[in-house]
Amino acid sequence: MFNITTVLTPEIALAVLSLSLLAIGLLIPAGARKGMMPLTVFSLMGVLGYTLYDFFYGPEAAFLGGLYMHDQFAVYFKILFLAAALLVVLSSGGYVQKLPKHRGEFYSLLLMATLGMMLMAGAGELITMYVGLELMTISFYILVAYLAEDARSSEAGVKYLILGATSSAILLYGISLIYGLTGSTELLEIASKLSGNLTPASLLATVFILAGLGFKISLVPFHLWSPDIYEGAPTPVTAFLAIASKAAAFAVLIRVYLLTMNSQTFSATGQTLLFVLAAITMIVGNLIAIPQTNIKRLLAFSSIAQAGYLMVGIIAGGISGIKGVIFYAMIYVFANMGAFAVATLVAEKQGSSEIKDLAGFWHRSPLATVVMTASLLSLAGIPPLAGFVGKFYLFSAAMDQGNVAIAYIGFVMSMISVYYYLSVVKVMFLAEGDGLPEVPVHGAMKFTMVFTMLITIAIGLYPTPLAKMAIAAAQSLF
Amino acid sequence: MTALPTVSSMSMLLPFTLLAPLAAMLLIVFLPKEETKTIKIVAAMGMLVSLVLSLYAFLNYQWEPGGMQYTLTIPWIPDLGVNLALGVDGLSLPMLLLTNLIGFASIYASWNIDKRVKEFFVLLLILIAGVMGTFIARDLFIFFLFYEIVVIPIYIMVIIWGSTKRVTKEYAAMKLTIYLLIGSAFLLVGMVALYLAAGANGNPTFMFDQLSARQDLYSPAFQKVAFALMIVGFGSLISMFPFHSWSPDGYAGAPTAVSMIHAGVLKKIGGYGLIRLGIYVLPVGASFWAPYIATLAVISVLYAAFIALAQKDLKYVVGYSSVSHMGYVIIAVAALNPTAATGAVGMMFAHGVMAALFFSMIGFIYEKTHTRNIADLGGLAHQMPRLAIGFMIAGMASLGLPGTVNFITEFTIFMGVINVLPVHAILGIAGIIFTAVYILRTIANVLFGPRRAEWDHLTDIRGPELVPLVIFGFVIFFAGIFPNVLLGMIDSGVTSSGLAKVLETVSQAKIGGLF
Amino acid sequence: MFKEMHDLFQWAWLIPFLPFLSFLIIAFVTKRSKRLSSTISILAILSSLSLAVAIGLGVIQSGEKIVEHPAIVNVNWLNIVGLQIDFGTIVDPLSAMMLFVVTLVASMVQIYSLGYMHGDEGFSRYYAYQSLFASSMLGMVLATNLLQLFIFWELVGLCSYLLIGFWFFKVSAREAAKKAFITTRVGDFGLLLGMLFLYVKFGTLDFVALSAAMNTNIQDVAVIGTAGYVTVMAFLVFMGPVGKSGQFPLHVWLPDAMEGPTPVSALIHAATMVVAGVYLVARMFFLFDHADPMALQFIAGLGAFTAIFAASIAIAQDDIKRILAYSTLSQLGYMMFALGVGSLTASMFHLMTHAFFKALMFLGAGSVIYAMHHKQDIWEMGGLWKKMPITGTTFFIGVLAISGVPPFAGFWSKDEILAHALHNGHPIIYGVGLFTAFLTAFYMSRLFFVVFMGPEKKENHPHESPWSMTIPLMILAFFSVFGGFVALPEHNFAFFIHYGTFHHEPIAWGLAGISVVAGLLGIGLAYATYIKKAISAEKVAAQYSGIYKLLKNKYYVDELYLWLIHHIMDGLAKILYWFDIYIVDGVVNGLALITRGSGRVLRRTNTGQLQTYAMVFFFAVVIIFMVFAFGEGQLSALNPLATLGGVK
Amino acid sequence: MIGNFSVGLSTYLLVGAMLFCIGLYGVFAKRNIIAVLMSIELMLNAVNINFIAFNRFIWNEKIGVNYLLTGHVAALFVIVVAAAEVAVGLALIITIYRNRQSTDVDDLNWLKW
Amino acid sequence: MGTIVFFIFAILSIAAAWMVVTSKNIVHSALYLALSFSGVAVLYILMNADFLAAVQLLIYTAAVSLMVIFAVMLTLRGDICESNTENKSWFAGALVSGLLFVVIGLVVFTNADWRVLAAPWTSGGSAEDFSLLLLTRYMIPFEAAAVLLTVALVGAVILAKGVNESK
Repeated sequence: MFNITTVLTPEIALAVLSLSLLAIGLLIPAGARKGMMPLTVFSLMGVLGYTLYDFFYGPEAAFLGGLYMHDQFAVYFKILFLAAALLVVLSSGGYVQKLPKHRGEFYSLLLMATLGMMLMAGAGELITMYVGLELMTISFYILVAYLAEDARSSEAGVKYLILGATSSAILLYGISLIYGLTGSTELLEIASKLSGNLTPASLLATVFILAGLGFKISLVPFHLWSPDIYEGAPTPVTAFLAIASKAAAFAVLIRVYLLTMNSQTFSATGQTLLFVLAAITMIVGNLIAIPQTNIKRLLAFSSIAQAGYLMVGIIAGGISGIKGVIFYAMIYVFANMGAFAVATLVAEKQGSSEIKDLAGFWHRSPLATVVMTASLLSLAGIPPLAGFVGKFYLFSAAMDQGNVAIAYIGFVMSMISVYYYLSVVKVMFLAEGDGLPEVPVHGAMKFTMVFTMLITIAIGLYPTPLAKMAIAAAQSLF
Repeated sequence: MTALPTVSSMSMLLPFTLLAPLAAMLLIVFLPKEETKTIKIVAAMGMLVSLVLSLYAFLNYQWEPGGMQYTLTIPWIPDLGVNLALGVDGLSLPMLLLTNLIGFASIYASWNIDKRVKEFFVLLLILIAGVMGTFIARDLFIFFLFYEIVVIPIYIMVIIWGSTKRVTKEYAAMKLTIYLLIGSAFLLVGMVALYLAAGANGNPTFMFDQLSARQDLYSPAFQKVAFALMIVGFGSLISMFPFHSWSPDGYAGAPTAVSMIHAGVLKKIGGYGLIRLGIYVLPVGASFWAPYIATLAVISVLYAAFIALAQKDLKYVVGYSSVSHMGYVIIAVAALNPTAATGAVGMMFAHGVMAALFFSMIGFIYEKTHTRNIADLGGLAHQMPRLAIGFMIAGMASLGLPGTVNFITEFTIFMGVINVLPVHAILGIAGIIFTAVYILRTIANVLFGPRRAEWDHLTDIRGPELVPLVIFGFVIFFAGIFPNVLLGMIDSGVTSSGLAKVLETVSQAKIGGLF
Repeated sequence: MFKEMHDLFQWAWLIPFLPFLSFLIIAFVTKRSKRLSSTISILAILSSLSLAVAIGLGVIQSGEKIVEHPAIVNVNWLNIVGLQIDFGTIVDPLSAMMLFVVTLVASMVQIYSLGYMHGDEGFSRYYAYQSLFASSMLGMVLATNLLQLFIFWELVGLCSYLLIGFWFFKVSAREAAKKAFITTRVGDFGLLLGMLFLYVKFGTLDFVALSAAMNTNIQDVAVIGTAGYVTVMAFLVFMGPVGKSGQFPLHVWLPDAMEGPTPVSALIHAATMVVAGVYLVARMFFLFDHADPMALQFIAGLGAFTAIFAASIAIAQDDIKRILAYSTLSQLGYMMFALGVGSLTASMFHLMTHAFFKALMFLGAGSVIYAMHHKQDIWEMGGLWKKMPITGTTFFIGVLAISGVPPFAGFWSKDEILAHALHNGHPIIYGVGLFTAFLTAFYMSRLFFVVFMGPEKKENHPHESPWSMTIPLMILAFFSVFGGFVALPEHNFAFFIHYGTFHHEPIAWGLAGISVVAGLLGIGLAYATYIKKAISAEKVAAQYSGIYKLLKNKYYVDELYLWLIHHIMDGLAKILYWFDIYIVDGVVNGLALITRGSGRVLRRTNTGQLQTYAMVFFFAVVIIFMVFAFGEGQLSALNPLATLGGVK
Repeated sequence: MIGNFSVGLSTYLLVGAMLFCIGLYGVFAKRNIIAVLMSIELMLNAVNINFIAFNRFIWNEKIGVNYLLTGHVAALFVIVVAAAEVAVGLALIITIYRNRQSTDVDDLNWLKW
Repeated sequence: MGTIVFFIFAILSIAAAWMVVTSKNIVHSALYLALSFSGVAVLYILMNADFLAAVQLLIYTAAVSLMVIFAVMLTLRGDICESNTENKSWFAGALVSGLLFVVIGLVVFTNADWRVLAAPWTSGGSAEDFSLLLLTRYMIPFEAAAVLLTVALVGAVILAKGVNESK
């Protein structure tokens, strides 16, 4: 038997940390609040270290009667969220410093969102999952609208709130139907009860849940919110939203899909449908990204497309497919984080996120340019960067299941995506940035950039350790 | 693999060859960017090391046992079955040498670069190393990895140091990049399919020889589809009609060094891949598609030769000419016999040297006159006799003049092809007439004719600028006069790698020919 | 004795190698020093000449043995699966004769050039080219197999190209060089094909082996297919000589080639390179012999046609070098039809004599041009005999030789050709040949009379050329006078150079008389017209203005080709380029445009209206549900899409 | 207790569905953001009806106190979350009103395309 | 009796909901919302969920509605009678939501698979059981909900306070 607190240590630590940050914000006068960011960073590092230890050596268990899972899958995702949070915090130091107010609360809310994600990843039951999801989402509502004086930020917040609430309403409706059909909200039990025939009600429930989660992972046609919100939100928040929130939704989707949808007899049709959705997601995301002029919006569409790639792995299913998904989700963190770190830097120094404001970036900030290029190319799946291996896992898993068409679409679309990624690269390298300021990179930001790039390259060159982790995580699900 | 102990003791030769330019690159990264001279010298030193090592590999290669030598195998991604497997045989060694020759010369062809020197050489060295990697890889995954590595540096180099003529350099760069990447997307599908099919026995692998040994796992239908994907991928790389349209624009937009490397070696990855992967691993698919490829190849030859006639820009002439010449390589591949395969690899080598020389000379012309428009040039032999010699050598090699390596390789190709695909061969050989027409026209209009006063201020190429001319001129004639050094090596590769055996089995039904 | 001779013949490779060495030395070392360069080059070619003479004497001494068993040295050159090629030297009477002719003429020309090219900017370059040419030509002569021959064949083509375009600043020279290369390329295309087919069928390109293989396998359909195959190969191989030796319709380049320096014209475009085609046919004679008789008939017909065709053009030309060029064409036609009628001996004999007297006349013409400060129109000259006695005399010897006046060299060879034509049953060809002989005599005398006789032109201040130029003239004149005597039975030219079984034929003096008469008639007519003015050339020209114009414009062949090139080839090129840019590339750009365009259209779905988003969201939910609920069958029908491509 | 009546599960569900769709209509059609927020509350309420109705009418093999009240628990959490959402939502509306002087959904169109 | 009560309150809450979305006056809408919530609370009672009914009344009817009204007051401009109009695409919205209703309705009616009890349970489900459940089985979401509320609290303060007042 294990001690519940050891298993829940990361969650508890995060909750404590975020609440203490709030308290510090209240207790210490505004002028003296210097150490909030380092405190956050080091605490997160500690938690991350513990979680890593937990991944390899921790017990594997479902406790509270299967309501909360502590398997390697969950821990893997916790690592992912913590890493993402850590990187966002590191890269947002300067940005937050420029906020007029409520700087400490920013980190606090970020950590609360992370906590929500962890709950989502660990949830073995729909209510817990829902609460975790809402914890994350509500934190994000606030974070998205954090620039209270910026109308765009507020607009993004309102849009996100209304659409997010609507989508969680339909998710809840689906959960309620599932509950009605099975009498339970526990995934394992749902799976055993739903394994029979497809009924209209179970179908409706499935579609509703799919829509609710599809919203979070911005699956086309549930994606429409994401570009607007990504554009309007403060850049670090956009980063976190694009990386972690999506990954969390995927964690849930994998569990739900594996345990409910996949066990039904409608899997053939369902697979075809997911297949079509994934294909549309890849196509639409990549195509709309092409004419974008705002870097955040571009990355939004790019991340829509990435969701499509990830869906491919879910469709493929099996250990190899899931391994592909979670492997890709992890490298996606670093690739996207690199890009967003640069976007944050630009937003911080130039107050803009238009692509044209990256002009002459090569002269103004060579490091950031290199990082941006590497990150974008990793997103595009160009070797030797990590994205290539990730895509290889995903699509080879799909092809192994006979889904060759999706592989064609995926590979071709990812090459098309190079077009708009390179457009950004072109502006940075080619355009003359006359009159634009120098953009030096220092401290935590520099660390973030170098670190993400190194990880991106390292995983691309030697993916084995991460692949092993991903396999272990995937196996823990089956 | 029957690597002899004496040979495998040199397994670090290839990694060093590969790493030398990368080491130079790293060194350059840490040099201040004002030190342009030092940067150039470091780059040249790095390539020199690499060149010497590959020359050593070439000369020290044991023809007798043949097969892969200097092998090195390190398990790399165990769950995918990827090995960091390096090695060269008679097919890849000439290409490796070619890469280093062109790489080394391209440094000197870029000697006069004065804009963002540091970045230029960093990217150039990455590019060269990437190309080198594709040729020494024994593992499909590694092969593909290296191939895709080079795409992006090229893009950046074209947009920064390229030139805008008929089309803008941005357009040219993007077209080149996206075209090749989309081609490689199909290739990737084929590669994954192949990998999965070969891994059906539960032992996944990417090694070329093992993929080839698992013939029984590929159904004929599978082979056909997979080979079709290879054609799209490698065909667009080698600029086979109708996938060629990136190539003239791309070369025209690119800076000299990139044109040299791209036309000289990068393009050859397509042909090399078709042989190494297409024919070797998927012989049944290859024999199914061979007639179609051959037809497309012949169209490439004649079509591009004709279009080259209508060109006004020097680089376009050479661009289309390389499309045309690559047609011969593809015909040879489609002929599916050892002679033609030898000729194909030889032709790739020969064309590489020739194209690199051509592009370097055009680069100097452009650098000095700031125009590549044939009508604006003329009589350059007056002011720049040495450049004119280089240009002439390239032109003569291009039209397959005996004594140059291009002739004998073309001849080998024709020899291999004519028995199997006589009609294609005849049409292809007719291409040499048109090649002569456009090459001689170009030479006449650029080099000869009355002296033009506006070029009187030009200085002839000298010093470092002469390196490409010397190297390529020497190689062109040396290998042309002693072709066995090159073709014998390739021949040993064709026979010892098992390719000849594969070809024998697939082409048995085809012997008979026209008469 | 033979053993020693063989040792001598082993050194034959030095003959081409020495000039090649000189080429390398000049190109890389002594380029800057004109005197040194020319000295090296001349030394090299003289050494080659002496070696050639030695080998020639050796061949004569060896006698029958060398005729039956040529001295061959081979080294492996290329050895791969499906292609084994050797490089080597073959010494037999044929090659020995060619070696002598080539080295002699080349030496004369190089010495001559000392004077003629004096002061030229590219003097060293000129000698480098000359050396390279000599080396290539000699290499070709010594080739033991067809591929080796082809390689040197192309190299002499290259040298021809370089030397025609030697004064590359002249647009006309540059164009002529290009034309020469491309035109011969057309012929090479056939030769290359023929070579490939030969190798495919016989597995070798070695002359000896090939000949043996043909002799043994010619009846064996299983090995070489039908007899027509050999004929096809014969025709293909013959395409090469058509281009190289300026046979109709690929003759157009040769007159233009006169843009090169005159010594070059003498060496390359009169004496040596252009006869390479003839030499090739002679070497490959067994092929033509085994082919359908039609092949040889064709060669004979084409040769005869070219002979009379070119001769007729020569009548109406005004440029001294062009007249000589057409004369060369005509004589090449002679040699060709000699082969066609089956007389290898006569053809080779004529090749040799022609080399002497045509080189002589070209060099003489060069001397004239040198004296006239690069004027070439014969009507601007006149009465040069007095000012340039040596040139005039030697030139006159040349005229007599080419006109077939005994005992000059041309008489013997021309007579032998005509005799063989009639003897071997080609009366029409004989008639054409005879008429051509008449025309030849006429236009050559016309040239001579107009240039050297008649009144002097005041504006000219000619003077005799320097010794370096006149001595070669005299040497060549010597050979033009006495070169024909080798045909006399006691010298036994025919014994050494023949095809098939040798049987001695006496000289047919009757026929010889007829051709001498034809020649004299021609000279007489020219004398009457241009010296005595008994016949007004202008009046004749006016009367037959159509024909005159046709002749003057060389039957408009050039115009036809130009039209073809400019309208058909370039037109096609432009059309294809258009196609490439707008169709092939258009598809690519179109796809890119569609991609970008659809991106631009699709982005409008993001209206910014959150209620629209919500509506889309729920509508999609409903649709997905509907598809699931009602479209299950249809959706499953989509499943093949999932396995599109059938890879798995 | 009121107990003992004949209104079935479907009826409750229908009420829930109606409320849900009315709320949805409100989300689609109202211009005032506050009204939209209210409509969302209606939707969440509808879901709660579902949960409670199911809790009331269905059974589970594992009868026991742990499993009896799942629906109620869910409903409670939904209420909590909804309240939190409303709080944040209204604060957001105030922010946007401060920035734009408007609460009209149609005006929220700066971010598009 | 129960049936009648059910129908009265069901219709009441639905009608009130309808008025929420159709009323042109935002204040009216807010009041109707409270009414609708109350009606639903009664339905809860009908379904033996007394505790939840109380919660519903407290949180929704009281707190939420009150907050909404506050917000309305804070943001109201112009004519109050035109404060809550429909947008241009309301008809499409009606169609989509109608469609969804049809779908859900059809599913609800056609589905025979609800695990309906033979006889409704009457015991258990007290507030006591409920609280026990929350603190044991649903401990994690319960704690998370606490954090959630904190977040909402902090967030509402941060957002509503804005920047300007802080100076």
